[in-house]
Amino acid sequence: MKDQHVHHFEHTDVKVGVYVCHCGINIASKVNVHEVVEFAKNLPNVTVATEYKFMCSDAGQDIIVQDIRSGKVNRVIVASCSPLMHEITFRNATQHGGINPYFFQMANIREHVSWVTAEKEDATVKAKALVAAAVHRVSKHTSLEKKYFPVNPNVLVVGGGIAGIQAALTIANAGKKVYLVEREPTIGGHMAKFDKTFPTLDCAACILTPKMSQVRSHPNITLWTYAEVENVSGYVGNFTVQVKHKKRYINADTCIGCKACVDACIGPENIPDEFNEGLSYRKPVYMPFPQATPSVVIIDENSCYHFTKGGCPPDFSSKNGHLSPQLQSLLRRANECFELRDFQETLKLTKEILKSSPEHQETLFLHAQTLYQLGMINEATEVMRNVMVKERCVAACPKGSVDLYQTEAISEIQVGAIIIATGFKTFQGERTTQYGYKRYPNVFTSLEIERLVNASGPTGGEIVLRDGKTKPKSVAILHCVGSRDLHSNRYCSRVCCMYSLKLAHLIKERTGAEVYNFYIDMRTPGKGYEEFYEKLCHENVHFIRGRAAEVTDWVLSKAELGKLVVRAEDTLLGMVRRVPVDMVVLSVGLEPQTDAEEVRRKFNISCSKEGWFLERHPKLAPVNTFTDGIFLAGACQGPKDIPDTVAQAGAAAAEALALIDIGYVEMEPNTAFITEENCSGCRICVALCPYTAITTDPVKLISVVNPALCKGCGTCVAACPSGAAQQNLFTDEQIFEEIEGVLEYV
Amino acid sequence: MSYLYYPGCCCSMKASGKAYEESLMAVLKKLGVTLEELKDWNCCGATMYMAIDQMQAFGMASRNLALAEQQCPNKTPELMAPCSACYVVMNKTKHFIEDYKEQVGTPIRNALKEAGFTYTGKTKVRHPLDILVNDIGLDKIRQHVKKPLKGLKVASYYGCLLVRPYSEFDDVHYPRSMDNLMEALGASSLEWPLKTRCCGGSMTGTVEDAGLRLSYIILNEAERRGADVVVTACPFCQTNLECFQQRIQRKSKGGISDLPILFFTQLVGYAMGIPERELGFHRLFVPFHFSPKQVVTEGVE
Amino acid sequence: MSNSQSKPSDFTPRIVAFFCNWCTYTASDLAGTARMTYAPNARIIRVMCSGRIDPQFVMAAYRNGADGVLIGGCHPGDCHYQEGNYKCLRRITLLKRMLSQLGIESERLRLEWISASEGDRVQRVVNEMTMQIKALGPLKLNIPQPEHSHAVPTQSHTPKSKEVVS
Amino acid sequence: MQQETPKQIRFVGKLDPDFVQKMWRGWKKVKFEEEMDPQFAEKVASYPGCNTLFDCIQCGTCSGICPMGSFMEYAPRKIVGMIRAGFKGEVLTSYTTWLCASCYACTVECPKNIKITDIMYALKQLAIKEHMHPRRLPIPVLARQFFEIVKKFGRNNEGKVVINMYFRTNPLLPLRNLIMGIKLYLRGRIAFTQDKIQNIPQLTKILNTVKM
Amino acid sequence: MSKPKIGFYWCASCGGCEEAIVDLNEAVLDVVAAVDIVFWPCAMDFKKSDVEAMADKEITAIFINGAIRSSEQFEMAELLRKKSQFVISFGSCSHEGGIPGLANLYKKEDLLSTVYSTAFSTINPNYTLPQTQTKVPEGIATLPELWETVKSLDQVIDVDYFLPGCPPPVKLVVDAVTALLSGNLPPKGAVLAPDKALCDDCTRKATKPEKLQHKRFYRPSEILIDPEKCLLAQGLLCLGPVTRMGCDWACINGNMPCTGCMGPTSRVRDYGAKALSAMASVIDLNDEEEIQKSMDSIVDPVGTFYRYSLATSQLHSAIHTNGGK
Repeated sequence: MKDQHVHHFEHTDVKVGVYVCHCGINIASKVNVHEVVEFAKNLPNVTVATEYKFMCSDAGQDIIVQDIRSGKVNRVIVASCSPLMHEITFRNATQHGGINPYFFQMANIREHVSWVTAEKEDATVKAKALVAAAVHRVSKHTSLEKKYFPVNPNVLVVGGGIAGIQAALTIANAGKKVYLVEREPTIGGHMAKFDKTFPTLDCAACILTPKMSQVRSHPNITLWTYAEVENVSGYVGNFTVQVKHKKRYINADTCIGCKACVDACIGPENIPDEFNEGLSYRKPVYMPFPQATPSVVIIDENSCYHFTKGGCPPDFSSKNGHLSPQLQSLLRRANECFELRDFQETLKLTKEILKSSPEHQETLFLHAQTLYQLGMINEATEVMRNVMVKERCVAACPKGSVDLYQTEAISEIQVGAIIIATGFKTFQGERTTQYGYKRYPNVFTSLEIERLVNASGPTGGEIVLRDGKTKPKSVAILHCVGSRDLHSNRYCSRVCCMYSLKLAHLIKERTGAEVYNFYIDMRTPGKGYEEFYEKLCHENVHFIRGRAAEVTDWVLSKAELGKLVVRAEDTLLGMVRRVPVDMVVLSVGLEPQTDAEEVRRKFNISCSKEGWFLERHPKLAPVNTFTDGIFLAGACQGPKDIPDTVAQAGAAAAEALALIDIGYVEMEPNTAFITEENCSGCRICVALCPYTAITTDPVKLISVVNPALCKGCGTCVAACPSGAAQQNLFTDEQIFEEIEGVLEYV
Repeated sequence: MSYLYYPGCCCSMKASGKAYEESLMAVLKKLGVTLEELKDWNCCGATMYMAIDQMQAFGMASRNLALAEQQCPNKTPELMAPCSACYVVMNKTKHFIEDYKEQVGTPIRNALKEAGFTYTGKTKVRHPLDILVNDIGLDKIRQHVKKPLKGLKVASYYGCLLVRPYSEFDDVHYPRSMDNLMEALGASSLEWPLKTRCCGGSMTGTVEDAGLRLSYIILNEAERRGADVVVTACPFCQTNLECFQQRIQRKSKGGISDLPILFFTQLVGYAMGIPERELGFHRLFVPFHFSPKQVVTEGVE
Repeated sequence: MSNSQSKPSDFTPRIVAFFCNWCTYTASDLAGTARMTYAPNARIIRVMCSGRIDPQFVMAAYRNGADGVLIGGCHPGDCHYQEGNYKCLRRITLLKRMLSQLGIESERLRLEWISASEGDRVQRVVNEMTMQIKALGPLKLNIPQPEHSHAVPTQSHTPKSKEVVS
Repeated sequence: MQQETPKQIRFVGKLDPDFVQKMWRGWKKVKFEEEMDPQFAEKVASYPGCNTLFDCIQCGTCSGICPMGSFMEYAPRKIVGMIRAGFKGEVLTSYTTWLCASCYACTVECPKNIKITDIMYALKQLAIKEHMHPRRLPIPVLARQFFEIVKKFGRNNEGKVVINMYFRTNPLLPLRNLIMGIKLYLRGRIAFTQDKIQNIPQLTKILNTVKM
Repeated sequence: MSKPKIGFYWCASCGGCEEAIVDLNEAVLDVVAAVDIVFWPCAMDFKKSDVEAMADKEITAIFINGAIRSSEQFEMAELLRKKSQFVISFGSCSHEGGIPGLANLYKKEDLLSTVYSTAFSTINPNYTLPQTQTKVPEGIATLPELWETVKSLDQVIDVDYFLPGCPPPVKLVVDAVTALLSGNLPPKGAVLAPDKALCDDCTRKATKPEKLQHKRFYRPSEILIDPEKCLLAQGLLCLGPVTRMGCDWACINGNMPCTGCMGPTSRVRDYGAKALSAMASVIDLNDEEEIQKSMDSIVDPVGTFYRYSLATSQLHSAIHTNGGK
């Protein structure tokens, strides 16, 4: 550099200590640690270079502390694992020794070297390069101070399944304010659909519904159902979240759940009931299930006549005594014509009726509909104005809670931590075409069976075939549908073996049918799980170790006529078996929610390849994400059973509490700064900052970074044309040194 | 629309699938598709060659792919292979050259280079069913139907190789394309689960009982479900299911009765009103008669 | 120059990889945790965001003997800092154009979006890039050697070759 | 006690003279590790597409779906398991591989995407290479006939291949199939004249180059 | 005490720097009065032998302009170094390689073949090329050898100070000479210009918008340039933000964007890469295709960003061995 301050690399006052970790044999088996140490000794400014089995242990850290205290070193390099793992540990040790913690740099020779390199020689060379880079860099480190920011004490929990419920209650019981946002009309999630839970066979409703009502009544919980998180901004301790309240068409605050509107509704009654997996039907206005929380109905705009046809149609079944028989028959004919899509005729008839009885509302309505169908929108609207028919639900509601003109609303809240508990979805059975789901009526998914065995389900707990009456005499349960299969999902869904056993037990108990379990491996690793499996063996349930090859209905013998035949190899017997059954249950696996990707982006967290939200560390930080202040609970992170989900929800709640309870967050001091005398005020940086942390000083006409807003991405530094902007911990100097160091020697 | 035509040994004018070729030509001509025969094509190697020397088998098949490129230098050659075995073998070769570059790709490319070819891998291998359903389209076929096959119950039999494992135009477990085609002709297509089950074709000549057993299962099920005719897309399946019917009847002690086995192109041609002789109906062992009596008179519904 | 290995057969390319802290650096940690073996040629330098990567760094890497530069950032739309990866993309797009004028093959500068879960992608990209650069051979710069005896300014600081060290 | 034991054996032996012998042979059912070929699995896996065989979890889907499974002495799942265990002799001499009809059902069904059909091809090739294939089975003979004709002429001739095979396996069979042949001939569906391609040297060149 | 001796020398450059000295106008008289000019081949008759005859360090300060591309220039630079107390690199070419440095994009052979053969104005049917040695009737004539690449002065000899600019602005020259005469010298290696970018006191600074964002850039010929408004804000590729101040906005006042002759600030290592980074940061697009299209508006990136500094860039010259351009 041809300038006034030509820098000298060899600082006389810099004394670097290099500590190379063996990490047991994790590093030492691939990297010749001794060679690296010898190499480091010859690097500029290095005064100490040594090795140790476990640098992260107390004894290892103590070496650093002692060397600093004795004045041998004043810059510290630890060559060990990833900084994402132990940077904080060693910074603390450095500080403990008595120097600024940021006089420390880490060389990642485990994750980036020993674990990924085939040859020892190559690994050693790469480790040397990384150590040299750190040595070069550390001499440019400066003393920095940590930043502290206050934390908003409120917590947002996204998702109201058992995970979200548990997390919300834990935090609320600790006296903190919780917002629980659920996108369905009720909380409860998948668990609310189950009848019994394995292996104890507790009634799911009995253990879940009390928790649901606790959530509803807890003074510290604000429950928003049928609402979705729209946008998240801010950072740990200070998130701003916008929640969208979807159009429920019911005022949830005043609805008392009396269901008078449901009784009054004359809308189509054949809408498949989502809660019952389409095994029963509901009306456009409905309560998802009797114990729904909040106990508030919802109007489905896709089927309600108000939205599909502009209003409730005339009800000819009710008393129309004030009409003359002639008018009544005219009205009936007009309606028939309308149903037959003969709009011209309808129009003619309604005009005729209107001539004799101009105030008649049903006719006016029919008239309007016809006009609408004919595309005469303006005329239809005009006529509709004259229709005074109140929608029946509106009329029936004693509280006036029905609001068919409800609009979407947005609430904005401030929270310090967010727990994501968005759960899973089950695998769609029709994706494994060989099992004929949706082709053969009597192939069911396990979730459908859960509803069938549920006492409050569509059949009152009767297990019947799709015809709604026949009890199956034989049932096959196919495991691993949509799991352990490269055509769908590679992973094991963890819960299917156990719930299949539970269903086998329940089916056997309720119907006495022969039950065949087709499994690849029986996975029952949980408290009391293996015992449950043993119990089933005693119950005379058939276990066939073999993945079902296909479900088919071609016959080879009389006994197979009219049955579904499951073909599989019984691998323990080494024979192919054809098992004719009345009912096939697909034990479908668990999958990430369809919109997991969208949610991930909203919260700026990561997904695994399969789409499960990624935890910060699989073992040591299982509920943390890579974004500070956002935690994971339950099956959104991976398939989980109820005990694990509840445990994890507790863990997430504890993490969130730990964050908000201390009241402040520590921030890396890696913010950008602009040196006043170097800045020319060109303003190229201003527009780049995503956090509006850079502004122009109105007097000096130069750019200024607000360190409280800066998150430390460094994009302004990369852009700054005159090198006036720099980033703490990542100055140009430091990175140039790192580049030189990483290439200079090996 | 024009395609390169790869007849294959079974479909060529001299072999068992002659009727397939005749009907295919007639139908495509009617639909305005032009074909150009692949010059000096050689046997694809079929399933047999693989058993002796896989690399040579890939070599054989790849020569055809390279010939196609040579013949169509300026566009993507679309090579129509009517026989399922040819179709799968050539597609497999294409995939193996790409998927196993070191083991297969490089030696094959070298060999082709030695023989004076430049192989880029752009040749597409197509099956007539794929072409009829996806390129020409059912709408156009519907327009050409002169004699709707109303009331005819057709069991569409795809055979094992057609939709497995390298073709991409239909579901491997439960294909629908041929069924849709049959419905476009006015026939009613039978829902049955054996659409892609092996007919035992390659076994019948050698381990006869095993082969016949597999054919029996298919014929029996089609008959049980009331099929009037089975249509197939592979010369091997057709020969197997048809020519050995008498023997199967004997073996199964009358378990099945005569069931006509047609190539799907024959039935397409028939519905289009092409004369039976041009469609090779005279070559059938089990004659096919479609009596209009079977037609449910309209208006009852 | 350290990349003076003349025989292509003995040539081991050196790649400087700038990985963003949140996605690609984490992904390469994941590759490690999953023990995915890959070419040892990429030396990783951590930055907080791909938006921090100054084209000067790329030039400095070449200058100091790198045969290739790999930049890893979050997928578009995934940036921890909202749009840092796009800013990187803009700079690298223009830089690539300039490098091609300067006779540097496009394979020597690679920008990849690798999310935290894509350890296998780190493996694939590094292997691929190593192979490509091996095929290209070393990057031979034409840096003027100091022809006077006075102190060498850092700017034209020349890396020592392997032999000097060992 | 010591006196009684030989007595018992003698007693059993009296009942069934072969029984003791059978018991001795029964030992054959126990497999000793030294009889295995530890390299066998690697050898099979070295064929293109076959290295997936190590992904097998023995779920049995392949055997379950295999239409020929009931005719095989070892169903596909067992074959894969035996390859991995190193049962070279048993695998290569078995009929199973030759009974594979190449219908690819197992390949498309396998949840681990193992190309079982290709493994079968690899086994056939290995068996021929090691001269271990079952001798009198017509399938390898047919394959060999087909191979020779196609190699020589570039195209196949169904009639010729079949007739050649019959003569090499069961010379009486052609008589049985004569009527069928005549019927086919009458309908123009069989030919005995050999069709061949023009550029045979080119084909030979390709085949010889790949062989190397 | 005798007057300090100073000299001027001219290597690969256009001569504009010599003009700059004349541009000192009246000040030149003060200079001449204060010093003895002992060497100035452009203006007065001095020979190499005159310099050779001097004692080492006899010259107080030598101002060398122009880049170094031939053996002769190098020889003279070395000689002058030996005979001078201070060597001052004068002007862009000497400082950073300057415009001649752009020749580093091409191979020497290509340059020669363009100049001596393919250029449309060249008539050279025998393709005669300059040789270092040529037989003539009188014996052997020698010419200096042309080097493979253009180098800056400090790449061949030790330089004490740099006076940037194309040519160096009068004010900076006067300041430098004053400093020399007064002995009030900055540390060795300094660039004798303020270490801040040109925008700092740009006459148009007040018209800068809060955020600078563009979808593309414009060349001066493409738009009607507002003579008052910040040029970068108008979408012109003004390199003022990247370039040292001190030029008194010669180009800006001429309503033309800055091209960067004053070189980078001390904190920037590679002018072109930094300028590129800054300018690419102004582009506000996310779609890859749109970005590509937008970058088309920068026609010649090397010529734009490395106009004066290719020779001192990190890469020094284009790479031909690897099959580049």
